[in-house]
Amino acid sequence: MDFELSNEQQLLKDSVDRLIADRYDLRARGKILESDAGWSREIWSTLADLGFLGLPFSAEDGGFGGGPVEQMIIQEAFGRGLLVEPYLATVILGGSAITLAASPERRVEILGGVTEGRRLLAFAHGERLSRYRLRQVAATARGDSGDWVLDGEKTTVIHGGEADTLIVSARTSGGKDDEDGISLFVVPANTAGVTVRAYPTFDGMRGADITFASVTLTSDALLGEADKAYPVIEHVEQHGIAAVAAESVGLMQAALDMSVEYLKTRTQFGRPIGEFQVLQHRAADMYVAVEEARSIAIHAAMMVGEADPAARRQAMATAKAQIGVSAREVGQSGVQLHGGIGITEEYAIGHYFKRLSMIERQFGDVEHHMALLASLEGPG
Amino acid sequence: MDFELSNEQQLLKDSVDRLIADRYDLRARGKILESDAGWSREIWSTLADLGFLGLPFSAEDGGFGGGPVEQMIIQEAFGRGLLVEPYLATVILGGSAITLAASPERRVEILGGVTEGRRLLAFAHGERLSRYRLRQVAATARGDSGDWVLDGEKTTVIHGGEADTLIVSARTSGGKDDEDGISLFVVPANTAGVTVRAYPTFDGMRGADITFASVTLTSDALLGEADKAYPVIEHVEQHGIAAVAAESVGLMQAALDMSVEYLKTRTQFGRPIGEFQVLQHRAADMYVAVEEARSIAIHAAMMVGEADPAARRQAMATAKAQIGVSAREVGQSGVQLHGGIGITEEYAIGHYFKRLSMIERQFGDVEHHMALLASLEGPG
Amino acid sequence: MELAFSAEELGFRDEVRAFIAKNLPASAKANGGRWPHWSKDDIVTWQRILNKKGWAVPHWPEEHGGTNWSAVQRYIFIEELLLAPTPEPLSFNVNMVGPVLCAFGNEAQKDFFLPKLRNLDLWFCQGFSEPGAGSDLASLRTSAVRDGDDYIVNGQKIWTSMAHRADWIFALVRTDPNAPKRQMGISFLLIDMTAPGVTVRGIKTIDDAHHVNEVFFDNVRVPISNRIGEENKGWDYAKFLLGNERTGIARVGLSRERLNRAKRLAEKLPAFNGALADDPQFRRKCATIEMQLKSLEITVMRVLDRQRRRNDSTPDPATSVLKMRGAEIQQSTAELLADVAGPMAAPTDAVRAAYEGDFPTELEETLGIIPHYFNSRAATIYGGSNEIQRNIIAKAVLGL
Amino acid sequence: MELAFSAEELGFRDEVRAFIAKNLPASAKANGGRWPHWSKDDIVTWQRILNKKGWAVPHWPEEHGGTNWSAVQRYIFIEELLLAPTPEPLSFNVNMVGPVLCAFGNEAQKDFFLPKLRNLDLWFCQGFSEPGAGSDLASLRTSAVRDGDDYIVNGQKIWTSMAHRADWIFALVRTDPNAPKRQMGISFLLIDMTAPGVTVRGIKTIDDAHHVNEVFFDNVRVPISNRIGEENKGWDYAKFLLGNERTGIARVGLSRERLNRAKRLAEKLPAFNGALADDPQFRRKCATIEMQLKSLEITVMRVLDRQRRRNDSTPDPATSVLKMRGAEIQQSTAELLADVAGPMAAPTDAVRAAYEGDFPTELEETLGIIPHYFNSRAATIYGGSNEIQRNIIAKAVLGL
Repeated sequence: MDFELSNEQQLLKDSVDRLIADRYDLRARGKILESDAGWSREIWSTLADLGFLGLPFSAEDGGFGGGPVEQMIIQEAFGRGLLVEPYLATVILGGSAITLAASPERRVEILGGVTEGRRLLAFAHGERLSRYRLRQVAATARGDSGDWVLDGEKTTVIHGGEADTLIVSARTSGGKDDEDGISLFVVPANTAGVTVRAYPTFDGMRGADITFASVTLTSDALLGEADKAYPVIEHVEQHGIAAVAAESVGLMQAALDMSVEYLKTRTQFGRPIGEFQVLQHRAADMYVAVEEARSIAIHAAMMVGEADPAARRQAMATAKAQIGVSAREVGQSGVQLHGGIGITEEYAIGHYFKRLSMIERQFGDVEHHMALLASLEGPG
Repeated sequence: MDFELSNEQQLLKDSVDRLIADRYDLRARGKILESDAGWSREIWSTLADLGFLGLPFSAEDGGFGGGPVEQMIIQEAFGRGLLVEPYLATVILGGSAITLAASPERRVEILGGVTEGRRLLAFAHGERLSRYRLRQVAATARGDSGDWVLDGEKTTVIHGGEADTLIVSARTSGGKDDEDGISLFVVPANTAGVTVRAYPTFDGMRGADITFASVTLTSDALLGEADKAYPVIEHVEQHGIAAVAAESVGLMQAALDMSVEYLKTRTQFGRPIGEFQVLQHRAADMYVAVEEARSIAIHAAMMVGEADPAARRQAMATAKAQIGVSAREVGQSGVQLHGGIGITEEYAIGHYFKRLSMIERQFGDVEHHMALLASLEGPG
Repeated sequence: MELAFSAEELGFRDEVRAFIAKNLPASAKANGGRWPHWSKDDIVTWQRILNKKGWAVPHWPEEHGGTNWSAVQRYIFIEELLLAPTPEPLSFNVNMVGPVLCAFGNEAQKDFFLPKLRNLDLWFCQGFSEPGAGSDLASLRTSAVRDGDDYIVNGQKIWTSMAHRADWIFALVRTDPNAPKRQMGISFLLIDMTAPGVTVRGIKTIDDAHHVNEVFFDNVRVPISNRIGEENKGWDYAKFLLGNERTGIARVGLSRERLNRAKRLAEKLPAFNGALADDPQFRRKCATIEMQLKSLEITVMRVLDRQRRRNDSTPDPATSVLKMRGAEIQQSTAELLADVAGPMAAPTDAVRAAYEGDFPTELEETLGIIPHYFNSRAATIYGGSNEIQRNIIAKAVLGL
Repeated sequence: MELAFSAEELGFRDEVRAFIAKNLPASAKANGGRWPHWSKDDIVTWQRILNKKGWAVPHWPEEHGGTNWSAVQRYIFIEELLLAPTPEPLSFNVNMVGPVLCAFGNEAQKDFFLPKLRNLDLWFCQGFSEPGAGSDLASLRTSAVRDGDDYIVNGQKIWTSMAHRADWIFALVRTDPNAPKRQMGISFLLIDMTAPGVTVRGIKTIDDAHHVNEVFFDNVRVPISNRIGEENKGWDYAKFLLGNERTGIARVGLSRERLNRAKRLAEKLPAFNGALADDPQFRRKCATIEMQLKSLEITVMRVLDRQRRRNDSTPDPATSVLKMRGAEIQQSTAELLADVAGPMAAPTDAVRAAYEGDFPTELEETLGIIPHYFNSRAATIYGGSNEIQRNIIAKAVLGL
């Protein structure tokens, strides 16, 4: 065990930190949000140029073979900058689905495109009534003489409106709550019968509701084995957990820093409010929450590649639960310490609070993961 | 609705407050605890003289017909004084069991004796493996040509070693976890086959483990209807809840008062520690917890006589849960505000903390009552 | 001591409930089911219905339209409104400036304003907070300088809720900058929002909505006749205002209404296993909130009862408990709702446009939930933050 | 960055575990299952076993018996001891006065004391707190006045854990009452508890036990040669002591051991429905504590790793997080156990007498639980209360 960054890792960190510091302050981000697209192709090209879009993919898939620590470094910086580009959707979720389930040719084709910034992916799995239950899939795909016919609806698909390539889960057998019988399909967004309704979400990101009405797909649309996609879906979500865990650490550290700064400068009753002991202690509790989140994000990075699904499941559930607890503590306290301005759009803290609140609700919330952990036999 | 005390209630309050103030300070109590019996017959006589021992019983049963408000007034003062005499066991638990289930003749006989201070009762229901589950009764009573033969063990019976008359639950039919099939018996403590092992408990009260080995009882030992004692047992425990709720209010108010006093007098870093804002806020949170407890103790008093068992069950579970939450908050904070001396026997706060901690574990803890509430259909 | 609601009180509750059921307009009823709840029109219409019934200002003196209800009746009334839910009588009018006018206004002021306040013919807003004076209200700097029969007002207010809907503002202004204490030298003025020099700038909040504003005064002429009470005594009137009529401050009915909504929604959604409504942890959270609300409700009644017997117009510091716990429980219920909605809470209102008029009604249920959660964070900040409430308890109640 | 335990580290853990399994005496093993855990004999015997193995003082310099283990190894070692559980190496000797002697003692002091500290031939206790100086340690008043080759010590210490078992005490005393700052003018003395004028008075605590004491010094003669380091520099050595070796401060293994105990006990007991071990709320509480412990454990390693690279003997303020969260989680596990035991936790130890030698072994399981819970409240008070730890974080880490 060794927590020191290697020279290469330090270089990567410097590079992404510089990008955020130079080109992604709250003003620049505000302009990006106001643009028609709501995100920046220019930034996206830069991410490609810096090698960030191909970071987690192996060299034979066209990527750069970065490991979990490298990924953590990047995501933390993205959190600090409140980056709104579709990195999570494309590189983490879409990318890991392809990495985990696609044939070598498919991997090269799709991930190569992602790495170069040409392709945008989205992972269309959640449905209106599924909430966090991964196995609850009502969309169907029916085999039809070698082809597949896809029907159903996916909701709040992260950056679903931006993607050219959708990875869609559908039930090919079994009941709507079975783990078995779910399959994944690669669906070009412009396929006939696909309707995408895209909209902004409260964290500055974007979502989409996507309907599939008798969408006909050829047999090679199937990603991996038919009926056996559940473990892939679970693992994709776990990659999502590791990514948002690291992102959260960046968000929380920034929220803490700006709250402490505010305590030092804002005066009330004739002195900086940071002299009030209850506010000092609240800031201290925020610090503790950030440290706990940082530790568990490291754990998540360490365990997201774990081969044993049971050990991985426990670790990722632990991580997401802790991140949720910390996110709520840090987000709410940050707003409270700022007082009235904390809930305005003009101040940064509210934006961090909003993104943290959204992350709480992505890939399962505290209660979901606590229920999962409570259902497991503890490590005793 | 009217929260003002009537003149009679105010007189009662003055009388019990005076008793505690004059004769039950921590020193006097310490002496009582050091005595062989661990409680005071002299105080008990005074309680009889003042009419407190017959307070809740009706005039035809030999009592004084006091209502729930009167009971609350008494119990709150007992809490403030940390009274260790067997009032809860005899008057509240034993008394309500007799009131609820005994024939008129039995009531006059037993409750008259209680009122005059001649008789001490105990309610022997809990067993080693029953924890808070009221229906879990393993002790058995077998009908034997008109008599009953009682076998089994009851544990941590409150003041079980002091009582001359035990009210004992036993299974007369059904499995060990059935509500049906439980009966109550009135058992003189000196009956052959009854072994009482009495000991002090951490709150200055006393408990006993009592074994029954082929104890033969005549048919008139049966209290109420055979097999149908469960609703009586539940109601007796609810009377216990109302009583300890009011007692807790007295305990908590005293704990708050002495903590605030300590904050005003103890100096560290050159000033009274009550000037530190975090300690002020912690005291404020204690105050809120006491107020919530006081409110819910009123609710418990209001509802303990409610005829509808479902409404009563919900109210008493709500009350005991809130009392538990407040007790923990107030007890723990009181100790923390006192620092090191808070955990010594020499200071009062520790004794209040201990009694509050025991009350948390009597008649069901927070989790038990929360589980009960969560199992009910909410009031919507 | 009599602990249960009396038969008369229960009868009164039924009467209020029946009145609401019969008279609440359909539009207000429908808007009560989404966030942000009501249009200006909903609020005005409902207050006029209540005024016609004689229920617009129950706690005012009878000669000005009050009902002479007991504290318990007033509590029952406001909680039934929150629970239904209906729009609330506009607090600025009925709980804030109205009672101040009743107590300290002159006859001309009373005659002119009180009927209009009751009937919501004039919508008031509150000009207390300033950029440098949040929790530290007494450090306010907006100035009013005499010029003939007028004051000339200059300065800025902030966090002015609903200023963009308001016709008038009641404001604290500094009339004597040289007063020996900061609480002295403040006056209480009523200012017409249409007067030249008044500018309102909306502040967008993180719930993507427009509730609060900055209000700028640039040489605004305010007739001296619009000052309430004496010059330089405004702090006393403000204290009276802040301590007055805390019947609804705990907002028990509002929290109950949200809790019920969360339970209804949970019936349709899954948890880790089974329906969310059957999830042990969800049920336990609901039971915890119900327990807290029961304790709070009885505490409210105890405080009201004590106020009745106290016969003292200074604020009871025990009301700080009601504000503080009420706000915390409101936040819990907003969190609970947001937790229930889960990922469905993410879309902004712009999602409607994406559906091009074909927006499914089921999606309405979760649409306002997360902004509502965001906005709920203000509950422990405005009107005296929870830190301030704890300071008050520590000092005024515990003597620390 | 390398995030997983290495194969060597895992191998080391197995080695420690195997050593404990093989060498922990039967009596210590049995006493580990009840409270209060160990007799003096258990503690001494086990420390001598460790000393023979060369593991009594892993973090000391190698020339004085240290092992030169990495921070991770030291962490693994202490956590395995706590988890087993075994008696811990006596902290006063090995974590407190020992390292101070290694760093600041003269050769004669080192030669005399260090071997005896390692082997627990001498049992030390700590004389820092005084009645008027709890959290405010620097206001201590016990005086030491020179008289020839001796100091004459007068004053009183309090909260002196295990003074009634101790042979020696290390104490802070005031040697210069006129120093310009309270932290100056303090010296660090080693005092023989058998010296004339030393009196120990036990303080009974609410767990009905005797852990802590008052220690009185009445004209006690202490040779100047028993002073560590320079006169009037004692505060520096005390700071070094308090900041030194925080490897075990979070006590993760201890909390894990309690959690495991609670789970085992829960299997035998009922909840509202079914076995307590299957109760959703109980399981969730366990899962929450496990989550907190996992976060804390990694935080410990990060702090240790940073200390390694920091190469600085001043305390890392981040260790305040470990102390504070460690104490909170210890209290949670003590609460959990007490909650599991329920009414069975009520009897005092006198219950044994009531059974007249016939005490059922099953009752042993719950007997010490509630005093242990009471005692756990001290975890957020001693060694720098949680309020002090938060002050440190706010000031030293956040710069407030």
